[in-house]
Amino acid sequence: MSGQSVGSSPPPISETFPRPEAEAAARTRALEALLIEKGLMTSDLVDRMASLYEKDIGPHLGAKVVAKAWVDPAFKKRLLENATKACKELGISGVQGEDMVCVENTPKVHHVIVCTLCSCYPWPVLGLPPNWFKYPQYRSRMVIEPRKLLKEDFGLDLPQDVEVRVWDTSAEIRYFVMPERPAGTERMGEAELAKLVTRDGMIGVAKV
Amino acid sequence: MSGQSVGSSPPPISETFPRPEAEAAARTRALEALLIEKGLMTSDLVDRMASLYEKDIGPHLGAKVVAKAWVDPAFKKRLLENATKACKELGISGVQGEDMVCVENTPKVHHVIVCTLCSCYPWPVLGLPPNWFKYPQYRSRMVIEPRKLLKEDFGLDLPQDVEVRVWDTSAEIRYFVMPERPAGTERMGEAELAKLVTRDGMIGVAKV
Amino acid sequence: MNDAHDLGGIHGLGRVDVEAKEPVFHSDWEKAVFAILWATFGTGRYNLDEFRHGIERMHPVDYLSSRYYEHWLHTMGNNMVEKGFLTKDEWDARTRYYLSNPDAPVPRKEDRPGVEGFVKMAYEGAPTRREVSAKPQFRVGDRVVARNINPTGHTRLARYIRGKRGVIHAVHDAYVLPDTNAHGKGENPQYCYNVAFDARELWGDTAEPNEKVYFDAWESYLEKA
Amino acid sequence: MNDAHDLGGIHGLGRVDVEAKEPVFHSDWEKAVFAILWATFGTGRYNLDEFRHGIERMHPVDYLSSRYYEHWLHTMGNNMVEKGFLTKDEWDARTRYYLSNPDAPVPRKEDRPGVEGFVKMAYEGAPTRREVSAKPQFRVGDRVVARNINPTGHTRLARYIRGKRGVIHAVHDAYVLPDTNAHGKGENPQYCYNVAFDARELWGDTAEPNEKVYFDAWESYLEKA
Repeated sequence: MSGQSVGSSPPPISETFPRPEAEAAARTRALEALLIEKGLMTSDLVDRMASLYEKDIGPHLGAKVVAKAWVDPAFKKRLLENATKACKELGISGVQGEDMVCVENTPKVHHVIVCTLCSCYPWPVLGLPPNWFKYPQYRSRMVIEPRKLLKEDFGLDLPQDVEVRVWDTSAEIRYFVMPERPAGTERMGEAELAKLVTRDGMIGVAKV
Repeated sequence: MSGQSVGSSPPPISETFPRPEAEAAARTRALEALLIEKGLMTSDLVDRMASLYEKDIGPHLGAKVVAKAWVDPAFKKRLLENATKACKELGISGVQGEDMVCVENTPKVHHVIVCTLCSCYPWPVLGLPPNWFKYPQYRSRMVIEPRKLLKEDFGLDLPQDVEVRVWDTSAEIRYFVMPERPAGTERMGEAELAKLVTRDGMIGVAKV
Repeated sequence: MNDAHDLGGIHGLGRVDVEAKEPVFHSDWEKAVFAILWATFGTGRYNLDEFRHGIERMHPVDYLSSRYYEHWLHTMGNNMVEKGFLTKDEWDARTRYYLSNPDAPVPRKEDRPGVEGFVKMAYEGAPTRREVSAKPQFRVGDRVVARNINPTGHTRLARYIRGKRGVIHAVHDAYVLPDTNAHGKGENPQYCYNVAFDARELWGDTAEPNEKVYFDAWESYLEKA
Repeated sequence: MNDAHDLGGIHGLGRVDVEAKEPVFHSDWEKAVFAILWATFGTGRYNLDEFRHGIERMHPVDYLSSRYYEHWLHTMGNNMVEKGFLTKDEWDARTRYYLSNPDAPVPRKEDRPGVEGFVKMAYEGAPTRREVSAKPQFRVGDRVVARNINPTGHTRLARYIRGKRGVIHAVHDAYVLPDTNAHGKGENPQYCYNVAFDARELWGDTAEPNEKVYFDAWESYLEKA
């Protein structure tokens, strides 16, 4: 990690309250160095764990699950009954998804997930959450004005007769949304369908 | 105001989040200059109003009221019934004290005032509030752990059998505390007694 | 609005820091801020509730980290901008000018009689008490519950009081209603009540023993319990 | 604790800012922070609730203005200090060193099998689910009210839920209780319940129509309504 680029990670309120990123980088390197010296960590962990969540574990896994549920009614039933077990059938499991629940959008019910207290998120099916999911704006507003937030900030205007169900992930169960299968996809296969399923669709801030 | 000293006003969390005071000073001068140029303000207002609350209107007025109540039972009765009227008898009245209530400490009841929503304070009897009264630490804790706060931060350890009554000044009525008259002051006159009555005693964070 | 200004019951903000021999004003800019209040609020350019709401609209980080008179400066300037007396650009540009030229003078204008008018006001008060023809709906001793309201605009019903049960301790006069007055929706004066809340009602088992909180609430904040 | 991390229903924080094509990690230091989680939390140096509570103890200004992985960095470092694996002075001194010497290398040590052990953990999970002998106290359809608790320590009972009435939607397994586990007071596993709250119960007249919030609550957070 010598001569590393500091990169650029936008803080939640960058303009008015700039926090120097170099400070965060230095504190991180200091902690890393001390842990390595004390035999509490090894250097190769950094790239390996990053790569795991950059390449192997991400929303493409959730998309696979959803696509299978769209084409396989028996799997869909198992998924809605016990998402953890059903995902394991596809080899999908892990940390921050030890107990998962999948909730199904319908023409009359729209689900959306949030973690008002921190940043809980179903890693095995969605990977690591984007900053906006973890930042105060989303977390504060989703439980008190979900319709307004979805409309203004995500362009998703839900009719009043659609019930909105917000899942605040306050304990150790992790939720994800099965979006409605789009019209006109009747002839698509599982793999093709999976390409339609977005991370935002499985959070519930977008339709697919 | 040219060549003015910027002074030094401690922000609520000075160490970790320093906010440059020069910026506040420049924004103030900018606003003042624009208002003067637009005919919305005159320069001589600054020193006159500051002097009014530095010299003329301050806790010495509340002390006068309390001392009189200690020696004059009829006045005390009028004060507890209608503090605004009673204070007017002594020529004490004004902004942020249009309607005042005086609450009396006894051996069994201790009163203390706070404004959790902003900084409401009875200006005509206490003058302008100190920073700590207006800062988040006091405002957050006084309604949820008054005994702990009074003990730890003000050194006032109230016995459990003393009832604590916290007045959160949420509307337009302004409260102040009549402290208990200290023992051994039976022979003192009003003027001498007034010298014993402190601002903190009339807020309720100290005995006198 | 539910935000950082509504501090009752918040943890983790640290110890009270009492400044030894604190002066009434720490510096010239604090005096100037105080004077601007009289020149602007004192002449009715905006009202008390617009003033308070302007502070509440500060970002929590800004609100919790800035000096007290920075709050006033923020709301006074922004209210004067919103009322059309100056523009944000004017204010920003002049700020940059004074930052670059800290010794540049502020223009001087005098008006001794005008200034004494404000002194008179300081002693006479500027009440928001109003006469109303209606009778108060609650009486001393009535059991009430504070409504659970969560407006995005201004209110003086603190979060820690909402949904809590108390007893009417005193019936005050009627006062301008902040919730409408802050938003150009009229004064709508209502009776205010002092309500006594037991600390255990407010904080559950976490409450310290033998404590009450007395909170002033407008009539529409309350319902019969 | 009642503080800034408890964001449900807070106003005034602004619009959601979606970063276009956001990478999983923005920079090397974010990757390093992520790895440190596995090396420290993943080896049981501190537990999940100590991790979360460490973030909650950040000052609200710090919490609300810092980058996400700064939260992790803060709690991981402080937990390791509190558990005695390093000192605050060591950490601060080394930080100053890297600030002055941004190109200085971090020492290297490799342990491929050890690293693969963490990968295995990533796929296998680290459950806080526990077997308990007791039966769940509530059943689907039961009406409950969330208790009004205000601990200065860690809890997962959000403020906006306290005192509100809901209906048990699902009975989960038992899980380690955060309120004690964050403070070295044991795991005390309890059943968790998913509770459905009508938005009008949570927000009064301010609520949007036709909405429910589903909230997972440990058994001791709830009472029969």
